Amino acid sequence: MTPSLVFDLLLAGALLLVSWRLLQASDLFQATVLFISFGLFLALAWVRLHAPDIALAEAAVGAGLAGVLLFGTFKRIEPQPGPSSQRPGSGDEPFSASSCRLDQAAACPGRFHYLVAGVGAATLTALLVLAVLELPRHGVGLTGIVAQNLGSSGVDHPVTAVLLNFRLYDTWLELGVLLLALMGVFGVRGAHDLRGLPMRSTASPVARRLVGLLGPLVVLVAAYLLWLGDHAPGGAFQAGVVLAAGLVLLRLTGLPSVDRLPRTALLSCVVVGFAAILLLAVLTTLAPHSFPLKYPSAWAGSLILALEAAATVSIGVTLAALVALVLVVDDQ
Amino acid sequence: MTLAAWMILVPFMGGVACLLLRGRAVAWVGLAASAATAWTCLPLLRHVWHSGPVRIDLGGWAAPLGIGLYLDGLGAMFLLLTAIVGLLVGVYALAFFGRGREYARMEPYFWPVWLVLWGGLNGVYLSVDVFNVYVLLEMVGLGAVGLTVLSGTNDSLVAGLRYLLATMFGSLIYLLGVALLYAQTGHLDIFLLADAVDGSLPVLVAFGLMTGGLLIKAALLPFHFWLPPAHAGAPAPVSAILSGMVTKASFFLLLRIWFVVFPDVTAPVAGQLLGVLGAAAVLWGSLQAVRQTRLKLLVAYSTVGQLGYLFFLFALLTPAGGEAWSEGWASMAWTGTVFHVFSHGLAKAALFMAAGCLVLAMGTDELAAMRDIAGRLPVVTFTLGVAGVSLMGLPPSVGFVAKWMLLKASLASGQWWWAVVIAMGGLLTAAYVFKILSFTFVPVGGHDANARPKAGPKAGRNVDQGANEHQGPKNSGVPELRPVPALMTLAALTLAALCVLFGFRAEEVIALLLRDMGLEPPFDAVLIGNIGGDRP
Amino acid sequence: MTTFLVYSLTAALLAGLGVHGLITRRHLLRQIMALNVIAGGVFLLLISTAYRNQGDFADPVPQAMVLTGIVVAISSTAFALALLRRIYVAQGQAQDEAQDEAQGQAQMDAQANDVSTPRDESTP
Amino acid sequence: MTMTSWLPLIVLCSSLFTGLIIFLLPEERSGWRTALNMTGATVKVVGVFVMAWGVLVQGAVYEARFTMGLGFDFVLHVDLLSLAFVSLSSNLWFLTTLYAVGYLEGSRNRSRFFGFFSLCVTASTGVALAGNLITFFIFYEFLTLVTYPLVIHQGTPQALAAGRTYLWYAMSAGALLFLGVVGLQTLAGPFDFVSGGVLGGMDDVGQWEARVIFALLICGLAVKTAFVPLHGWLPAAMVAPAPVSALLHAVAVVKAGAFGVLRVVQDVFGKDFAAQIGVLEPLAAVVAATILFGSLRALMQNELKRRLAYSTVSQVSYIALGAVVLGPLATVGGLAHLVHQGIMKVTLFFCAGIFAQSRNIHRIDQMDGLGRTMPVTMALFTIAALGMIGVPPVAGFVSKWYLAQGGIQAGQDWVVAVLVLSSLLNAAYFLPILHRAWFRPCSGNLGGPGPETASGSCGIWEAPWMLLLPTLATAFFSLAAGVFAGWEWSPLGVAELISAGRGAFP
Repeated sequence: MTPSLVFDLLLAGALLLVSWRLLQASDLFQATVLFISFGLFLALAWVRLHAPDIALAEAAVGAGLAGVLLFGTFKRIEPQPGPSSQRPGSGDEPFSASSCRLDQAAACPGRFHYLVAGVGAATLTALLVLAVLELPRHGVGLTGIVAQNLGSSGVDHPVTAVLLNFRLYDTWLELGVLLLALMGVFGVRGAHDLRGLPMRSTASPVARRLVGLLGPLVVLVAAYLLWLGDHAPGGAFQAGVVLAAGLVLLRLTGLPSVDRLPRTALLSCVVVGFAAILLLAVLTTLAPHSFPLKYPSAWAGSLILALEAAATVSIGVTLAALVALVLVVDDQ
Repeated sequence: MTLAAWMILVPFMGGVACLLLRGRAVAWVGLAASAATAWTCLPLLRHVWHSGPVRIDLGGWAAPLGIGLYLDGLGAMFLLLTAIVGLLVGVYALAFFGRGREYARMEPYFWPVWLVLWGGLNGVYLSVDVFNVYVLLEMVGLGAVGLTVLSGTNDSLVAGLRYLLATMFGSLIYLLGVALLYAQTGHLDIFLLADAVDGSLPVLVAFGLMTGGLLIKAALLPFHFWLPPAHAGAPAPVSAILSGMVTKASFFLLLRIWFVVFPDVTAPVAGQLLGVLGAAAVLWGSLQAVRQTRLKLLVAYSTVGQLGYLFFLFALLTPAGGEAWSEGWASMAWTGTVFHVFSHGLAKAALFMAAGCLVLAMGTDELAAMRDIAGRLPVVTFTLGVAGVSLMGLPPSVGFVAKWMLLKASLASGQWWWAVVIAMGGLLTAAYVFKILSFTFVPVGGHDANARPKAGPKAGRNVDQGANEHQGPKNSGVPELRPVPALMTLAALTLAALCVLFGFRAEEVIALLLRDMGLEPPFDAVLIGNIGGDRP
Repeated sequence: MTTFLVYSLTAALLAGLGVHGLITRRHLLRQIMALNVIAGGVFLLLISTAYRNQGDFADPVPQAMVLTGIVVAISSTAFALALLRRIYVAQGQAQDEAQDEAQGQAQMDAQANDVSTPRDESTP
Repeated sequence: MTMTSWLPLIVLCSSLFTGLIIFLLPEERSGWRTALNMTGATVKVVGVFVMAWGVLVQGAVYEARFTMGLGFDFVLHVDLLSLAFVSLSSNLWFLTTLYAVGYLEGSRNRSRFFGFFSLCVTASTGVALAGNLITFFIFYEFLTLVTYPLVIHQGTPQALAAGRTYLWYAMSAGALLFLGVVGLQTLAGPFDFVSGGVLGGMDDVGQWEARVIFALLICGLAVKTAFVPLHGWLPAAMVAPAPVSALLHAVAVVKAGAFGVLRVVQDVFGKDFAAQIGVLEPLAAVVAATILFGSLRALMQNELKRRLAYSTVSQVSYIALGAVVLGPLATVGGLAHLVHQGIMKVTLFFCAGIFAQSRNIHRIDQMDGLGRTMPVTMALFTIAALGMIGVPPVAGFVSKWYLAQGGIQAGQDWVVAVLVLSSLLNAAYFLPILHRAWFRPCSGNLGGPGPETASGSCGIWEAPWMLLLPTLATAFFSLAAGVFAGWEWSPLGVAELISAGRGAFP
C-alpha cells in the first residue's frame, strides 16, 4: 500500500463521510459548514487527479461562492431561536414551507417513503459501482486527438483549447445559462439592476481599507489567471470566479461593487461574454468559406484571449450579481 | 448549408438585443426576432426536404473533437413546431404584456429569456453531441424556470423552485449517464457512439441513466409532480411555451437516444415499461384533469396525460431490437407519434392561450366562473373547442391523424392493448374538454336566459330551475368581463385553426419526416395494393 | 489504476448518497445541497476517468466538461437559492427542520394511505 | 374538376358555410340570419334535386375524392342510398329551420344555435355522402360534436346533465367505432363502400376478426341508433328545444346511426357475408328487442316528448330490421322506413313543440280536448300518429307491409310477429292521445299561466304560421308518401330501385 493510495483512500473516505454528514446532520448550520468543506475536499481530489484547472475553479466556486451563497441563505431563512414549538400543525397551512418540496410524497416521509428512497438510491449506487468496475482501466478518451490538433488551436493549454476552440459552442451556451439564471432572478425581483439593493456598512473601517486594497489585487490576479490560461492551468473560468469572489468581498464590506453599476453598464458586463461569442458566430457564419465559430487561423490566439477576457468579465459580474441578489436583505 | 446555424443565432441575437433595450421596443424587437427565426425555418425545411439531412461541424472541427449540428427530418419537424408556436406565442405575448403596469413589469424579462430559451430549444433539435445536449438542457430548464416565476406570486415561486430542482436533478442524472458513456467509449457524438456502444454493463447503465434523466424532464408519470403547478402557475404565454414546446425537447432527445444511439441495446421489456408508464400517464393524468376545478390546472394535467401517448412508440418499436423497423407499421408508429407531438404542441398552446384570454376577461380561472362565456366570448370558446377536438383526436384535426396512425400501428403490430388505452384516453380527454365547454354554456342570469317575450312555458320552467338550483345568492350581479385584446384571441384562434389545417396535409409532413429514417412511406404500398394503381 | 477505481467508486457512492438525500430530506436548502453532492459525484466520475490515461495530464475533454458543469451548477444553485429566499420572504416564515421531522412522523399515520399515491395538486 | 365532383361539395358546403357565417353574425341580425339559413337550405335542396335527377335519370356519377396521405381517401360519393338520406335531411332541414326560426323567436344565443344547427346538417349530409367508412366516421364524430351544443343549448342543469349523458354514450361509441374502423383498415386496407359488401370477396379476412370488427362497428353505431341497452341518452336529450328534438330524431343523429348500420351491413360486410359469419342473428335479436322494448317503454310515459322519444327508439329499429332480414323486400321496407319515419316523426315533434310553445302542454294528461282548440295542429298530429301505428294510407303502413313481406319471403316469420306486436303497442300508446284530444272535453286548464292561455283557454287559437307551415308540409309528405307509394320516385320507389341496384339477394 503506497502512501499515495493511503492518501486516496483517506480523501475518498473524507468525501463520503462529509457528504453523508452534510445530508443527514440535523443541524442546518452544520450542514452548511460541511458543504464548504466538501468543496475543499473535492478541490483536493482534483489536484490529486491532475486536474489543476478544475481545482482552481472548485476552490473558488464550490468552496467559496457556493459556501457564501448557502451560508447567506441559511442565515436568512433560519427562523429566530425557539420557533419550533410555536406552530405544531403548520403543515396544513397553504403557504407553509411544506408545500414546496421537490416531491410531494416527501410531505410525509413515512416508512414507505424512506424505503423507496433507500431502495432507489441503493439500486442506483449498486448499478453504478458495477458499471464502474466494468469500465476499461486504460481509457484514453480524446487526449491524443486534442494533442494532435493543439498546434492549430491557437493556445498551448489543452483544456483552454477544448474550452475555447474545440468545444467553444459548449462554453458559449454555458455563458447563456449563466445569463438566464441572472435574468430569472432579475425577473422575480422585477428590476434589471442592483442599485436598489440596500447597503450594509457594518464592516469595520479596517476591514474596508483592507478590502479596498484587495480590490486591485483581485483584478490583477484575475488578469494573470486569464493570461495563464493560454499555456498553463488557468483561464476565463478561474479568472472570472476570482473576479466574482473579489466583487462579492467588496460588496460584503459595503464598498462599491456590482451594485453601483448603472443598469446599462451592468447588463453590458453580464452579456458581453455571450455577445462576443455570438458576434464571432455570426461573422464566421456569414463569411464565405468558413464554418460557424471557426477562428481565422492567423488570429486564433488573440481572438481566444479577447473572448476569454469578455467571458471573464461576464462570469465575474454575473456571479457577483447573483450572490448579491441571494444575500440581499429584503425589507418586505 | 449554414442555415441551420442561424436557427440558433437569430433568437440569441434577438435575446441579447431585448436584454439591452428598454420599454416597448423590447417587445417589438422580440417579435421581430421571433418572426425572423420562423422565417429562417422555412428555407431550412425546404433544404432538408430537397437534399436530405444537413450537418455542420462547428468551428471546423470534425466529430470526435468538435461539436456538430445535424438536422434531419425529425429535427425539422420539431423546429417547425417550435417556430409556429413560438411565433404565435410572440404575437400573443405582445398583446398580453402590453396591457398595464402589472404585466408590463414582466415584459423586459420575458422576451430575452424566451428568445434565449428558443435558441436553446432549436439547439437541442440540432445537436448531436451528448454533452452539448446537457448544457442545452440546462439552458432550456433554467429559461423555463425563469419564465415560470415571472409573475412572482408565491405559488409560482414554489412551483418554479420545484421545477428547477426537478430539472436540475434530471440533467445531473443524464450527465451521469454521459460520463459513464464517455468513460466506456471515449465519444460524445451520437453517431460515433452508435457505432461504439455494445451490450456492456456501463453502456446499459448509461442508457438507463440518460433515459431516466430525460424522463424526469419529460414528466412521464412518476416524475410528473413538478409539471402541473409550474404550467398552471405561469403567465399564459409562458404556459403555452412550457406545455407546447419545452416538454417536447426532452422527448426529442429520448427519440434520438433510443433510436440513434442505442437501437441495438434497447430491450423489449424496457420499451414495454415505458409504454406502461405512458399508458398510466394517459389514464391518470386525464383522470386528474377531469377532477380539477380550475381551468389552467386542468389544462396542465391534460399535458401530463397527453404526453403519455408519446411513449407507446418505445413499446411498439423496441421488440426484437432493430427488426421492427422493417415492418410497415414502424413508420406509422413513428409518424403517428411525431404527429401527436405536433398536435399536442399546437392544441395545448392554443388551449393555454385561450385560457389566458379567459383568465384575463374573468379575473379568475375557476371553471365555475365561466358562465355564459360561450355567449360573451364566442371566439375564445370556439378556440377552446377546436383545440379540444384536436386533443381528443377527433376528425378533422391533426390529433385525429396522430391517433389514427398510432391506433393502426398498435393494431398492426399485434400490441392491441395500446389501442384500448388510446381509446380510453380519448374518452377521458373528451370528458375534461367537455367539462370546460359545458361550463361556458351555463347562462349567466336565471331570468333572461332563453326567455322569450311571450314568456313561453319553457322559459317559465327555466326560471324555476335556474333560480333554485344553480344561480344561488349571487344571482343578481352578472360579472363584467374585462376586454380581451383582439390580437390575443386571434393568435390562439390561429393555432387552433392550424390544428385543423395540419390534419388535412399529412402527406408532406410524412415525407419530410421519413427522409432519412430509412423507413418506407407508410401507406403507398397499401394504397396501391388494394385499390389498384390507377389513382395518383 | 487503483486511484481511478478509488475515485470512481467514491463518485458512484456520492451520487447514490446525493439521490438518497434528495428524496428523503425535506428542507429545500438540503435538497439543493444534495443536488450539489450529486453534481460532485458526476464530476468526480468524469475526472477520474480522465485520469486513466496515465499521462502527466488528464484527458482535457472531461476537464472542460467539468468546468462547464461547475459553472452551470453554480448558476442553477444560485438561482434556486434566490428563489428559496424569495419564497421565505413571501411566506415570512421558515420551518425548522427538526420540526419538519417531528411533524412528518406525526403526519405519517394520518396520511399513511396517501403515501403510496403521489398527491400533487398544487392548490392546497 | 367537373360539375360531377363539385356538386357533392356544394351540397355539403351550403350548410357548412352558412353555419360558419352565422357564428360571426351579431345576435340581433335575425333577418340576415334567417335569410342566410334559407338561402343555404334552398341551395342544398336544389343541389340534391339536381343530383337526384342526374343519378336517377341520366345515370351520372357524382364523386369528390381527396387524398389524405394517410392511406385513405376522403370520398364523397353519391349513390342511391345516400341520395335517399341526403334528400330527406336536406328537405327536413329546410322545414326545421323554418320552424326553428319561429320557435326560437326572441330567445338568446340564436346565432350559436343556428350555427350549430347548420353544422349538424352538414355532418349528416357528410354521413350520407361518405363514400367510405373513414369518411363516414369523420362526419359521424363531427355530428356528435356539433349536436352537443344544441342539446345543452339552454344551459340549465337538466340540459347539462342530458348533454353529459349524450356525450358519454356518443364518445364511448365513437371510440369503439374508431377501433373498429382502424381495425378494419388494418385487416382489409382502404376500400370504398360497394353495394353487396366488400369483405366477402377478401380472402385474408378471418371469420373471427370479421366478427370482432362487426361487433365493434355495430356497438359504435348502436348508440346513435339507440339500440336497446344503449338508448338511454335519447329520452334524456328531450330537454333540448323542440327543433333540436326533431333534428335528433328525424333528420340527423338517430338517422345517421341507422344509416350507418345499413352501410355496414350491406356495403361493407354484405348481407351474405354477414349471414355467413353468423352475426346477423344476434343483431336481429337486438333489433327485435329494441322494437318491442321501445314501444313498451313509450306506453309507460306520461310526458309527450318522452313518449315520442321511446317511440323513436322503437321505430328506428325498423330500419335496421330491413338490414338484418334477408331478402330484397325487407331491404326495401327498411330503406323506405328511413324516409317515412323521418317525415312522420318530425311532424310529431313539430306538433309537440307547438303544444309546448303555445299552450305549455308537456304531459299527455294535459291534452284533453286539444283537438277542439288547436284543430289543425292536432289533425296533423293525428295523421302522423296513425302513420306510426301503420294505418293505411299513411306512409308507415307501406314500410311495415314491405318489412313483413320480406320476413315471410326470407322464411323468418318472427318478423311478422314482432311487427304485429309492435303495431299493437304503437296503437296502444298513440290512440289514447288521439282519444283525449278529440273526444274529451276541453278542461280549460291548459298548461301554465301564460298571458294568452289565461284569457280564453278553450277558444280556438292556432299556432303561428311559421310553426304551422313546416308541420303542414311534413304531414302532407307523410300522407303523400303512402298514397303515392306506387309512383316511381316515391320513397318506396327509390327504395326498390336501390334494392334492385344492389344485386340479387337470395
